[in-house]
Amino acid sequence: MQILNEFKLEFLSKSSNEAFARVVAAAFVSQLDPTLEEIADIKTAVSEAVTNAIIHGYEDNRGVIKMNCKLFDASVEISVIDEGRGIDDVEKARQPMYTSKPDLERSGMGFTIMENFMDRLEIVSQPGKGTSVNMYKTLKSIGK
Amino acid sequence: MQILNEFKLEFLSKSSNEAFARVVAAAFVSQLDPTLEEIADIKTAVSEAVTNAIIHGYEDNRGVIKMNCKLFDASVEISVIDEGRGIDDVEKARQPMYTSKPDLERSGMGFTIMENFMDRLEIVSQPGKGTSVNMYKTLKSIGK
Amino acid sequence: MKIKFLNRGNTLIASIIGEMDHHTADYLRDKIDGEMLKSSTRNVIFDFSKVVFMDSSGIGLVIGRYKNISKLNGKTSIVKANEQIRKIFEMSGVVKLIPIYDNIDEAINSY
Amino acid sequence: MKIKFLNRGNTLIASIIGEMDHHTADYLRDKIDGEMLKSSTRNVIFDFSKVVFMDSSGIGLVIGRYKNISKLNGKTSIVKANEQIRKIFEMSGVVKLIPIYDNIDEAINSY
Ligand SMILES: Nc1ncnc2c1ncn2[C@@H]1O[C@H](COP(=O)(O)OP(=O)(O)O)[C@@H](O)[C@H]1O
Ligand SMILES: Nc1ncnc2c1ncn2[C@@H]1O[C@H](COP(=O)(O)OP(=O)(O)O)[C@@H](O)[C@H]1O
Repeated sequence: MQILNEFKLEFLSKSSNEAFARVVAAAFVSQLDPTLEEIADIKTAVSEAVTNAIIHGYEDNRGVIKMNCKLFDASVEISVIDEGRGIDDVEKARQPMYTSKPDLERSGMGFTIMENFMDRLEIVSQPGKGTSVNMYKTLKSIGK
Repeated sequence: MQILNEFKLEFLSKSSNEAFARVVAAAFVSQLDPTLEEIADIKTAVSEAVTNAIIHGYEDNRGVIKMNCKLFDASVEISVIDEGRGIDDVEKARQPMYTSKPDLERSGMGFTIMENFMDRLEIVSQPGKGTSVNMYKTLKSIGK
Repeated sequence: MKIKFLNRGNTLIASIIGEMDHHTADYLRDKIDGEMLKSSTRNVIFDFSKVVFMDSSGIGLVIGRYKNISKLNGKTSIVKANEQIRKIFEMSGVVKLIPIYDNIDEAINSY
Repeated sequence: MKIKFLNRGNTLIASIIGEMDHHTADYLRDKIDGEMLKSSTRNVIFDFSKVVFMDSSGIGLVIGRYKNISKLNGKTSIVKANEQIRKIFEMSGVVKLIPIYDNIDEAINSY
Protein backbone atom coordinates (compact mmCIF):
# COMPACT_ATOMS: atom_id res chain seq x y z
CA MET A 1 0.00 0.00 0.00
CA GLN A 2 1.31 3.38 -0.97
CA ILE A 3 1.70 6.04 1.70
CA LEU A 4 -0.01 9.21 0.53
CA ASN A 5 0.98 11.39 3.43
CA GLU A 6 2.68 11.04 6.78
CA PHE A 7 3.57 12.93 9.94
CA LYS A 8 5.63 12.24 13.02
CA LEU A 9 4.89 14.23 16.15
CA GLU A 10 6.56 14.42 19.55
CA PHE A 11 5.04 16.30 22.47
CA LEU A 12 5.26 16.50 26.25
CA SER A 13 3.10 14.23 28.41
CA LYS A 14 0.91 17.06 29.65
CA SER A 15 -2.83 16.60 29.92
CA SER A 16 -3.44 19.78 27.90
CA ASN A 17 -1.88 17.94 24.95
CA GLU A 18 -4.69 15.37 24.90
CA ALA A 19 -6.92 17.84 23.05
CA PHE A 20 -3.95 18.94 20.94
CA ALA A 21 -3.23 15.36 19.79
CA ARG A 22 -6.88 14.85 18.86
CA VAL A 23 -6.96 18.01 16.77
CA VAL A 24 -3.70 17.10 15.00
CA ALA A 25 -4.94 13.62 14.09
CA ALA A 26 -8.32 14.93 12.95
CA ALA A 27 -6.82 17.73 10.84
CA PHE A 28 -4.48 15.30 9.10
CA VAL A 29 -7.02 12.55 8.45
CA SER A 30 -9.52 15.08 7.14
CA GLN A 31 -7.32 15.29 4.02
CA LEU A 32 -8.96 11.98 3.05
CA ASP A 33 -12.41 13.54 3.39
CA PRO A 34 -13.83 11.05 5.91
CA THR A 35 -17.29 11.25 7.49
CA LEU A 36 -17.82 13.18 10.72
CA GLU A 37 -18.40 9.88 12.47
CA GLU A 38 -15.08 8.49 11.27
CA ILE A 39 -13.31 11.63 12.46
CA ALA A 40 -15.05 11.37 15.84
CA ASP A 41 -14.02 7.71 16.17
CA ILE A 42 -10.39 8.57 15.41
CA LYS A 43 -10.35 11.52 17.83
CA THR A 44 -11.71 9.32 20.60
CA ALA A 45 -9.21 6.51 19.96
CA VAL A 46 -6.29 8.97 19.88
CA SER A 47 -7.51 10.58 23.08
CA GLU A 48 -7.58 7.19 24.82
CA ALA A 49 -4.08 6.24 23.69
CA VAL A 50 -2.52 9.61 24.57
CA THR A 51 -4.29 9.75 27.94
CA ASN A 52 -2.98 6.26 28.75
CA ALA A 53 0.58 7.32 27.91
CA ILE A 54 0.23 10.29 30.29
CA ILE A 55 -1.55 8.55 33.21
CA HIS A 56 -0.24 5.00 33.02
CA GLY A 57 2.94 5.26 30.94
CA TYR A 58 4.54 8.27 32.62
CA GLU A 59 2.30 8.27 35.72
CA ASP A 60 2.07 12.05 35.51
CA ASN A 61 5.83 12.53 35.36
CA ARG A 62 7.23 14.48 32.46
CA GLY A 63 7.94 12.39 29.40
CA VAL A 64 7.75 12.57 25.65
CA ILE A 65 4.90 11.01 23.67
CA LYS A 66 5.26 10.19 19.99
CA MET A 67 2.32 10.08 17.63
CA ASN A 68 2.90 8.93 14.07
CA CYS A 69 0.29 8.87 11.36
CA LYS A 70 0.19 7.48 7.83
CA LEU A 71 -2.51 8.07 5.27
CA PHE A 72 -3.20 5.48 2.58
CA ASP A 73 -5.75 5.52 -0.24
CA ALA A 74 -8.70 4.89 2.01
CA SER A 75 -7.24 4.07 5.38
CA VAL A 76 -5.20 5.51 8.20
CA GLU A 77 -2.60 4.15 10.60
CA ILE A 78 -1.88 5.92 13.89
CA SER A 79 0.72 4.97 16.47
CA VAL A 80 1.04 6.40 19.97
CA ILE A 81 4.32 5.58 21.68
CA ASP A 82 5.64 6.26 25.15
CA GLU A 83 8.85 5.29 26.93
CA GLY A 84 7.11 4.92 30.26
CA ARG A 85 6.63 2.02 32.68
CA GLY A 86 5.14 -0.42 30.19
CA ILE A 87 2.43 -3.05 30.70
CA ASP A 88 3.11 -6.32 32.51
CA ASP A 89 0.15 -8.26 31.18
CA VAL A 90 -1.20 -6.91 27.90
CA GLU A 91 -3.99 -9.51 27.70
CA LYS A 92 -5.32 -8.45 31.08
CA ALA A 93 -4.94 -4.74 30.21
CA ARG A 94 -7.07 -5.22 27.08
CA GLN A 95 -10.03 -6.61 29.03
CA PRO A 96 -13.04 -4.33 29.27
CA MET A 97 -13.31 -2.67 32.71
CA TYR A 98 -9.83 -3.66 33.79
CA THR A 99 -7.93 -0.69 35.19
CA SER A 100 -4.85 -0.50 37.41
CA LYS A 101 -5.98 2.94 38.61
CA PRO A 102 -9.57 2.66 39.92
CA ASP A 103 -8.63 5.29 42.54
CA LEU A 104 -8.32 7.82 39.71
CA GLU A 105 -11.84 6.89 38.54
CA ARG A 106 -10.51 5.28 35.39
CA SER A 107 -13.16 3.11 33.77
CA GLY A 108 -10.90 0.51 32.21
CA MET A 109 -12.63 1.09 28.86
CA GLY A 110 -9.79 2.80 26.98
CA PHE A 111 -8.50 -0.20 25.04
CA THR A 112 -12.06 -1.43 24.42
CA ILE A 113 -12.94 1.91 22.86
CA MET A 114 -9.79 1.93 20.71
CA GLU A 115 -10.62 -1.60 19.56
CA ASN A 116 -14.22 -0.75 18.71
CA PHE A 117 -13.61 2.61 17.05
CA MET A 118 -10.65 1.46 14.96
CA ASP A 119 -10.42 -1.68 12.80
CA ARG A 120 -7.25 -3.04 14.33
CA LEU A 121 -5.44 -2.44 17.62
CA GLU A 122 -1.95 -3.73 18.27
CA ILE A 123 -0.24 -3.20 21.63
CA VAL A 124 3.48 -3.77 22.02
CA SER A 125 4.81 -3.15 25.50
CA GLN A 126 7.91 -3.91 27.49
CA PRO A 127 7.85 -3.37 31.26
CA GLY A 128 10.28 -0.60 32.17
CA LYS A 129 10.76 0.38 28.52
CA GLY A 130 7.46 1.68 27.27
CA THR A 131 4.36 1.01 25.23
CA SER A 132 3.50 1.36 21.59
CA VAL A 133 -0.13 1.34 20.49
CA ASN A 134 -0.79 0.86 16.82
CA MET A 135 -4.23 1.56 15.39
CA TYR A 136 -5.55 1.09 11.90
CA LYS A 137 -8.84 2.15 10.35
CA THR A 138 -10.34 1.79 6.89
CA LEU A 139 -12.43 4.79 5.91
CA LYS A 140 -15.55 3.26 4.41
CA SER A 141 -16.75 6.58 3.15
CA ILE A 142 -13.88 6.95 0.67
CA GLY A 143 -14.35 6.15 -2.98
CA LYS A 144 -18.09 5.67 -2.72
CA MET B 1 12.62 31.42 30.27
CA GLN B 2 10.85 28.26 31.23
CA ILE B 3 9.35 26.09 28.50
CA LEU B 4 5.73 25.34 29.38
CA ASN B 5 5.01 23.04 26.51
CA GLU B 6 6.69 21.85 23.34
CA PHE B 7 6.13 19.79 20.19
CA LYS B 8 8.28 18.59 17.34
CA LEU B 9 6.59 17.70 14.08
CA GLU B 10 7.84 16.17 10.85
CA PHE B 11 5.69 15.97 7.73
CA LEU B 12 6.03 15.52 3.97
CA SER B 13 6.54 18.54 1.73
CA LYS B 14 3.07 18.27 0.17
CA SER B 15 1.00 21.38 -0.40
CA SER B 16 -1.96 19.83 1.41
CA ASN B 17 0.17 20.00 4.55
CA GLU B 18 0.25 23.80 4.47
CA ALA B 19 -3.23 23.93 6.00
CA PHE B 20 -2.30 21.05 8.33
CA ALA B 21 0.75 22.91 9.68
CA ARG B 22 -1.34 26.03 10.29
CA VAL B 23 -3.95 24.08 12.25
CA VAL B 24 -1.31 22.32 14.33
CA ALA B 25 0.43 25.57 15.28
CA ALA B 26 -2.88 27.30 16.04
CA ALA B 27 -4.18 24.41 18.16
CA PHE B 28 -0.99 24.33 20.22
CA VAL B 29 -0.64 28.08 20.74
CA SER B 30 -4.30 28.35 21.71
CA GLN B 31 -3.30 26.68 25.01
CA LEU B 32 -1.96 30.14 25.97
CA ASP B 33 -5.36 31.70 25.25
CA PRO B 34 -4.19 34.30 22.71
CA THR B 35 -6.47 36.69 20.82
CA LEU B 36 -7.98 35.68 17.48
CA GLU B 37 -5.70 38.22 15.81
CA GLU B 38 -2.60 36.69 17.37
CA ILE B 39 -3.71 33.24 16.22
CA ALA B 40 -4.33 34.57 12.71
CA ASP B 41 -0.87 36.18 12.62
CA ILE B 42 0.78 32.93 13.67
CA LYS B 43 -1.20 30.88 11.16
CA THR B 44 -0.17 33.23 8.37
CA ALA B 45 3.52 33.22 9.34
CA VAL B 46 3.56 29.41 9.58
CA SER B 47 1.84 29.14 6.23
CA GLU B 48 4.52 31.35 4.63
CA ALA B 49 7.41 29.38 6.11
CA VAL B 50 5.98 25.97 5.23
CA THR B 51 5.02 27.06 1.71
CA ASN B 52 8.58 28.33 1.18
CA ALA B 53 10.04 25.00 2.27
CA ILE B 54 7.78 23.22 -0.25
CA ILE B 55 8.19 25.58 -3.24
CA HIS B 56 11.69 26.94 -2.78
CA GLY B 57 13.39 24.46 -0.45
CA TYR B 58 12.33 21.22 -2.10
CA GLU B 59 11.13 22.77 -5.37
CA ASP B 60 8.11 20.45 -5.35
CA ASN B 61 10.21 17.32 -4.88
CA ARG B 62 9.39 15.10 -1.95
CA GLY B 63 11.17 16.08 1.25
CA VAL B 64 10.56 16.26 4.96
CA ILE B 65 9.69 19.50 6.75
CA LYS B 66 10.21 19.92 10.46
CA MET B 67 8.17 22.30 12.55
CA ASN B 68 9.08 22.78 16.20
CA CYS B 69 7.17 24.88 18.66
CA LYS B 70 7.83 26.01 22.22
CA LEU B 71 5.39 27.77 24.51
CA PHE B 72 6.65 30.10 27.23
CA ASP B 73 4.71 32.09 29.80
CA ALA B 74 3.44 34.64 27.29
CA SER B 75 5.33 33.94 24.11
CA VAL B 76 5.82 31.34 21.45
CA GLU B 77 8.76 30.19 19.34
CA ILE B 78 8.20 28.36 16.07
CA SER B 79 10.85 26.91 13.77
CA VAL B 80 10.30 25.59 10.27
CA ILE B 81 13.21 23.59 8.90
CA ASP B 82 13.88 22.01 5.52
CA GLU B 83 16.85 20.15 4.06
CA GLY B 84 16.31 21.58 0.63
CA ARG B 85 18.38 23.74 -1.70
CA GLY B 86 19.05 26.58 0.74
CA ILE B 87 19.27 30.32 0.11
CA ASP B 88 22.34 31.87 -1.53
CA ASP B 89 21.74 35.43 -0.38
CA VAL B 90 19.56 35.70 2.71
CA GLU B 91 19.68 39.52 2.77
CA LYS B 92 18.31 39.68 -0.76
CA ALA B 93 15.71 37.01 -0.02
CA ARG B 94 14.38 39.04 2.94
CA GLN B 95 13.68 42.09 0.79
CA PRO B 96 10.00 42.85 0.17
CA MET B 97 8.90 41.83 -3.33
CA TYR B 98 12.02 39.80 -4.05
CA THR B 99 11.15 36.37 -5.41
CA SER B 100 13.21 33.84 -7.33
CA LYS B 101 10.00 32.38 -8.77
CA PRO B 102 7.97 35.20 -10.40
CA ASP B 103 6.86 32.66 -13.04
CA LEU B 104 4.91 30.87 -10.29
CA GLU B 105 3.21 34.18 -9.40
CA ARG B 106 5.00 34.37 -6.08
CA SER B 107 4.76 37.85 -4.62
CA GLY B 108 8.05 37.95 -2.75
CA MET B 109 6.17 38.99 0.39
CA GLY B 110 6.58 35.80 2.43
CA PHE B 111 9.48 36.90 4.63
CA THR B 112 8.01 40.40 4.99
CA ILE B 113 4.79 38.92 6.32
CA MET B 114 6.65 36.63 8.73
CA GLU B 115 8.64 39.63 9.97
CA ASN B 116 5.57 41.81 10.43
CA PHE B 117 3.30 39.21 12.00
CA MET B 118 5.91 37.85 14.38
CA ASP B 119 8.23 39.82 16.67
CA ARG B 120 11.47 38.27 15.49
CA LEU B 121 12.49 36.37 12.37
CA GLU B 122 15.80 34.57 12.09
CA ILE B 123 16.83 32.80 8.89
CA VAL B 124 19.74 30.38 8.85
CA SER B 125 20.46 28.83 5.48
CA GLN B 126 23.23 26.90 3.81
CA PRO B 127 23.12 26.43 0.04
CA GLY B 128 22.70 22.76 -0.78
CA LYS B 129 21.96 21.91 2.86
CA GLY B 130 18.70 23.58 3.76
CA THR B 131 17.00 26.42 5.55
CA SER B 132 15.85 26.99 9.07
CA VAL B 133 13.39 29.78 9.84
CA ASN B 134 12.98 30.74 13.46
CA MET B 135 10.08 32.94 14.54
CA TYR B 136 9.25 34.38 17.91
CA LYS B 137 6.16 36.20 19.12
CA THR B 138 5.14 37.71 22.44
CA LEU B 139 1.44 37.36 23.10
CA LYS B 140 0.42 40.76 24.36
CA SER B 141 -3.01 39.53 25.36
CA ILE B 142 -1.62 37.25 28.07
CA GLY B 143 -1.68 38.28 31.70
CA LYS B 144 -3.80 41.34 31.12
CA MET C 1 -14.74 23.75 29.58
CA LYS C 2 -17.50 25.08 31.78
CA ILE C 3 -20.26 23.68 33.92
CA LYS C 4 -23.57 25.22 34.95
CA PHE C 5 -25.94 24.08 37.65
CA LEU C 6 -29.68 24.36 38.00
CA ASN C 7 -31.95 22.92 40.71
CA ARG C 8 -35.36 21.51 39.99
CA GLY C 9 -36.98 20.23 43.18
CA ASN C 10 -34.54 17.77 44.67
CA THR C 11 -32.80 17.21 41.32
CA LEU C 12 -29.55 18.88 40.33
CA ILE C 13 -29.09 19.49 36.62
CA ALA C 14 -25.40 19.69 35.70
CA SER C 15 -24.89 21.13 32.20
CA ILE C 16 -21.40 20.50 30.91
CA ILE C 17 -20.10 22.72 28.13
CA GLY C 18 -17.07 21.74 26.06
CA GLU C 19 -14.83 18.67 25.99
CA MET C 20 -14.78 15.93 28.63
CA ASP C 21 -11.43 14.22 28.86
CA HIS C 22 -8.78 13.43 31.46
CA HIS C 23 -7.56 17.03 31.29
CA THR C 24 -10.94 18.53 32.19
CA ALA C 25 -12.23 15.69 34.44
CA ASP C 26 -10.63 16.94 37.68
CA TYR C 27 -12.20 20.35 37.31
CA LEU C 28 -15.63 18.91 36.55
CA ARG C 29 -15.41 16.41 39.42
CA ASP C 30 -14.57 19.16 41.93
CA LYS C 31 -17.38 21.38 40.70
CA ILE C 32 -20.03 18.64 40.73
CA ASP C 33 -19.03 17.21 44.10
CA GLY C 34 -18.89 20.71 45.56
CA GLU C 35 -22.38 21.49 44.28
CA MET C 36 -23.74 18.20 45.62
CA LEU C 37 -22.48 19.09 49.09
CA LYS C 38 -23.94 22.59 48.97
CA SER C 39 -27.44 21.72 47.86
CA SER C 40 -29.99 19.34 49.34
CA THR C 41 -30.04 17.44 46.10
CA ARG C 42 -30.90 13.76 45.84
CA ASN C 43 -30.85 13.14 42.10
CA VAL C 44 -28.55 14.32 39.38
CA ILE C 45 -29.16 14.81 35.67
CA PHE C 46 -26.11 15.25 33.45
CA ASP C 47 -27.07 17.53 30.57
CA PHE C 48 -24.81 16.57 27.66
CA SER C 49 -26.36 18.87 25.07
CA LYS C 50 -23.21 21.04 24.93
CA VAL C 51 -20.60 18.31 25.31
CA VAL C 52 -18.76 18.26 21.99
CA PHE C 53 -16.30 15.50 22.88
CA MET C 54 -16.03 12.75 25.47
CA ASP C 55 -13.66 9.84 25.94
CA SER C 56 -13.52 7.13 28.62
CA SER C 57 -12.48 9.69 31.24
CA GLY C 58 -16.09 10.86 30.98
CA ILE C 59 -17.32 7.35 31.76
CA GLY C 60 -15.19 7.31 34.90
CA LEU C 61 -16.52 10.69 35.95
CA VAL C 62 -20.18 9.79 35.44
CA ILE C 63 -19.87 6.36 37.09
CA GLY C 64 -18.02 7.92 40.03
CA ARG C 65 -20.85 10.38 40.66
CA TYR C 66 -23.45 7.63 40.12
CA LYS C 67 -21.86 5.56 42.90
CA ASN C 68 -21.97 8.45 45.38
CA ILE C 69 -25.55 9.34 44.50
CA SER C 70 -26.76 5.73 44.68
CA LYS C 71 -25.40 5.36 48.20
CA LEU C 72 -27.82 8.10 49.24
CA ASN C 73 -30.65 6.46 47.26
CA GLY C 74 -30.58 9.16 44.60
CA LYS C 75 -30.97 8.62 40.87
CA THR C 76 -28.62 9.56 38.08
CA SER C 77 -29.46 10.09 34.45
CA ILE C 78 -27.96 11.46 31.26
CA VAL C 79 -29.82 13.64 28.77
CA LYS C 80 -29.14 14.89 25.24
CA ALA C 81 -25.93 12.98 24.56
CA ASN C 82 -24.94 13.09 20.88
CA GLU C 83 -24.61 9.95 18.71
CA GLN C 84 -20.87 9.50 19.37
CA ILE C 85 -21.21 9.87 23.14
CA ARG C 86 -24.22 7.53 23.20
CA LYS C 87 -22.09 4.97 21.38
CA ILE C 88 -19.44 5.24 24.11
CA PHE C 89 -21.99 4.89 26.93
CA GLU C 90 -23.58 1.90 25.24
CA MET C 91 -20.29 0.18 24.45
CA SER C 92 -19.16 0.53 28.05
CA GLY C 93 -22.39 -0.77 29.59
CA VAL C 94 -23.01 2.53 31.40
CA VAL C 95 -26.56 2.55 29.99
CA LYS C 96 -27.36 -0.54 32.12
CA LEU C 97 -26.83 1.58 35.25
CA ILE C 98 -27.67 5.08 34.08
CA PRO C 99 -30.55 5.71 31.66
CA ILE C 100 -30.12 8.15 28.78
CA TYR C 101 -33.09 10.40 27.99
CA ASP C 102 -33.80 12.75 25.13
CA ASN C 103 -34.63 15.69 27.39
CA ILE C 104 -34.72 16.89 30.99
CA ASP C 105 -38.49 16.54 31.46
CA GLU C 106 -38.38 12.90 30.45
CA ALA C 107 -35.62 12.30 32.98
CA ILE C 108 -37.45 14.08 35.78
CA ASN C 109 -40.74 12.31 35.05
CA SER C 110 -39.00 8.95 35.38
CA TYR C 111 -38.00 9.65 39.00
CA MET D 1 -12.19 25.67 -1.47
CA LYS D 2 -14.80 26.75 -3.96
CA ILE D 3 -15.36 29.67 -6.28
CA LYS D 4 -18.59 31.10 -7.65
CA PHE D 5 -19.01 33.54 -10.53
CA LEU D 6 -21.63 36.16 -11.22
CA ASN D 7 -21.79 38.68 -14.06
CA ARG D 8 -23.03 42.21 -13.59
CA GLY D 9 -22.82 44.14 -16.84
CA ASN D 10 -19.25 43.86 -18.01
CA THR D 11 -18.00 43.06 -14.51
CA LEU D 12 -17.23 39.55 -13.31
CA ILE D 13 -17.70 38.94 -9.59
CA ALA D 14 -15.53 36.09 -8.35
CA SER D 15 -16.60 34.90 -4.88
CA ILE D 16 -13.98 32.73 -3.25
CA ILE D 17 -15.05 30.40 -0.46
CA GLY D 18 -12.51 28.87 1.92
CA GLU D 19 -8.76 29.19 2.32
CA MET D 20 -6.42 30.85 -0.19
CA ASP D 21 -2.93 29.46 -0.03
CA HIS D 22 -0.36 27.88 -2.35
CA HIS D 23 -2.29 24.59 -2.21
CA THR D 24 -5.52 26.12 -3.49
CA ALA D 25 -4.04 28.86 -5.72
CA ASP D 26 -3.63 26.72 -8.86
CA TYR D 27 -7.25 25.65 -8.77
CA LEU D 28 -8.48 29.21 -8.26
CA ARG D 29 -6.21 30.58 -11.01
CA ASP D 30 -7.50 28.04 -13.54
CA LYS D 31 -11.11 28.74 -12.66
CA ILE D 32 -10.78 32.53 -12.81
CA ASP D 33 -8.73 32.60 -16.01
CA GLY D 34 -11.14 30.14 -17.62
CA GLU D 35 -14.13 32.28 -16.69
CA MET D 36 -12.42 35.43 -18.00
CA LEU D 37 -11.95 33.74 -21.38
CA LYS D 38 -15.56 32.55 -21.56
CA SER D 39 -17.29 35.78 -20.73
CA SER D 40 -17.05 39.22 -22.31
CA THR D 41 -15.92 40.62 -19.01
CA ARG D 42 -13.75 43.70 -18.69
CA ASN D 43 -13.59 44.24 -14.94
CA VAL D 44 -13.20 41.83 -12.06
CA ILE D 45 -14.31 42.10 -8.45
CA PHE D 46 -12.87 39.63 -5.97
CA ASP D 47 -15.46 38.97 -3.29
CA PHE D 48 -13.54 38.00 -0.16
CA SER D 49 -16.53 37.78 2.18
CA LYS D 50 -16.12 34.00 2.50
CA VAL D 51 -12.32 33.80 2.49
CA VAL D 52 -11.38 32.58 5.95
CA PHE D 53 -7.60 32.52 5.43
CA MET D 54 -5.13 34.02 2.97
CA ASP D 55 -1.36 34.12 2.87
CA SER D 56 1.02 35.70 0.32
CA SER D 57 0.02 33.13 -2.30
CA GLY D 58 -3.24 35.09 -2.45
CA ILE D 59 -1.33 38.29 -3.16
CA GLY D 60 0.39 36.60 -6.11
CA LEU D 61 -2.93 35.32 -7.40
CA VAL D 62 -4.71 38.67 -7.20
CA ILE D 63 -1.76 40.63 -8.66
CA GLY D 64 -1.44 38.10 -11.48
CA ARG D 65 -5.11 38.58 -12.48
CA TYR D 66 -4.78 42.37 -12.07
CA LYS D 67 -1.93 42.42 -14.59
CA ASN D 68 -3.95 40.50 -17.20
CA ILE D 69 -7.04 42.62 -16.69
CA SER D 70 -5.10 45.92 -16.82
CA LYS D 71 -3.60 44.99 -20.19
CA LEU D 72 -7.15 44.94 -21.55
CA ASN D 73 -7.95 48.23 -19.77
CA GLY D 74 -10.18 46.55 -17.25
CA LYS D 75 -10.37 47.34 -13.54
CA THR D 76 -9.80 45.06 -10.57
CA SER D 77 -11.08 45.49 -7.06
CA ILE D 78 -11.43 43.60 -3.82
CA VAL D 79 -14.50 43.65 -1.60
CA LYS D 80 -15.32 42.48 1.92
CA ALA D 81 -11.87 41.35 2.97
CA ASN D 82 -11.64 40.67 6.71
CA GLU D 83 -9.24 42.56 9.04
CA GLN D 84 -6.41 40.05 8.74
CA ILE D 85 -6.57 39.90 4.95
CA ARG D 86 -6.75 43.70 4.70
CA LYS D 87 -3.60 43.87 6.82
CA ILE D 88 -1.84 41.59 4.33
CA PHE D 89 -2.98 43.59 1.31
CA GLU D 90 -1.92 46.84 2.99
CA MET D 91 1.45 45.54 4.13
CA SER D 92 2.25 44.32 0.63
CA GLY D 93 1.26 47.53 -1.13
CA VAL D 94 -1.45 45.75 -3.14
CA VAL D 95 -3.92 48.46 -2.05
CA LYS D 96 -1.93 51.00 -4.10
CA LEU D 97 -2.88 49.08 -7.26
CA ILE D 98 -6.16 47.47 -6.33
CA PRO D 99 -8.74 49.29 -4.19
CA ILE D 100 -10.57 47.50 -1.40
CA TYR D 101 -14.26 48.29 -0.97
CA ASP D 102 -16.77 47.38 1.71
CA ASN D 103 -19.31 46.00 -0.74
CA ILE D 104 -19.96 45.13 -4.38
CA ASP D 105 -22.12 48.18 -5.19
CA GLU D 106 -19.39 50.52 -4.02
CA ALA D 107 -16.90 48.75 -6.25
CA ILE D 108 -19.18 48.84 -9.29
CA ASN D 109 -20.07 52.51 -8.78
CA SER D 110 -16.37 53.38 -8.82
CA TYR D 111 -15.94 52.01 -12.36
N1 LIG E 1 0.67 3.48 27.87
C1 LIG E 1 0.52 2.65 28.92
N2 LIG E 1 1.55 2.43 29.77
C2 LIG E 1 1.41 1.62 30.85
N3 LIG E 1 0.26 0.97 31.14
C3 LIG E 1 -0.80 1.15 30.33
C4 LIG E 1 -0.73 1.99 29.19
N4 LIG E 1 -1.93 1.97 28.58
C5 LIG E 1 -2.70 1.15 29.29
N5 LIG E 1 -2.04 0.64 30.36
C6 LIG E 1 -2.57 -0.33 31.35
O1 LIG E 1 -3.72 -0.94 30.82
C7 LIG E 1 -4.85 -0.73 31.67
C8 LIG E 1 -6.13 -0.64 30.85
O2 LIG E 1 -6.12 0.51 30.03
P1 LIG E 1 -7.49 1.15 29.54
O3 LIG E 1 -8.33 0.06 28.94
O4 LIG E 1 -7.18 2.31 28.68
O5 LIG E 1 -8.23 1.62 30.86
P2 LIG E 1 -7.95 2.83 31.88
O6 LIG E 1 -7.08 3.87 31.21
O7 LIG E 1 -9.30 3.35 32.19
O8 LIG E 1 -7.25 2.25 33.07
C9 LIG E 1 -4.51 0.53 32.43
O9 LIG E 1 -5.23 0.60 33.66
C10 LIG E 1 -3.01 0.36 32.64
O10 LIG E 1 -2.73 -0.53 33.71
N1 LIG F 1 12.98 27.45 2.50
C1 LIG F 1 13.59 28.08 1.46
N2 LIG F 1 14.51 27.42 0.71
C2 LIG F 1 15.13 28.02 -0.33
N3 LIG F 1 14.88 29.30 -0.70
C3 LIG F 1 13.98 30.02 0.00
C4 LIG F 1 13.30 29.45 1.10
N4 LIG F 1 12.48 30.39 1.61
C5 LIG F 1 12.65 31.49 0.85
N5 LIG F 1 13.55 31.28 -0.12
C6 LIG F 1 14.02 32.27 -1.12
O1 LIG F 1 13.68 33.56 -0.63
C7 LIG F 1 12.86 34.23 -1.60
C8 LIG F 1 11.89 35.16 -0.92
O2 LIG F 1 10.97 34.43 -0.16
P1 LIG F 1 9.54 35.05 0.18
O3 LIG F 1 9.76 36.42 0.77
O4 LIG F 1 8.81 34.10 1.02
O5 LIG F 1 8.84 35.25 -1.22
P2 LIG F 1 8.19 34.21 -2.25
O6 LIG F 1 7.91 32.91 -1.56
O7 LIG F 1 6.95 34.86 -2.69
O8 LIG F 1 9.20 34.04 -3.35
C9 LIG F 1 12.22 33.13 -2.40
O9 LIG F 1 11.81 33.57 -3.66
C10 LIG F 1 13.35 32.09 -2.47
O10 LIG F 1 14.29 32.42 -3.47
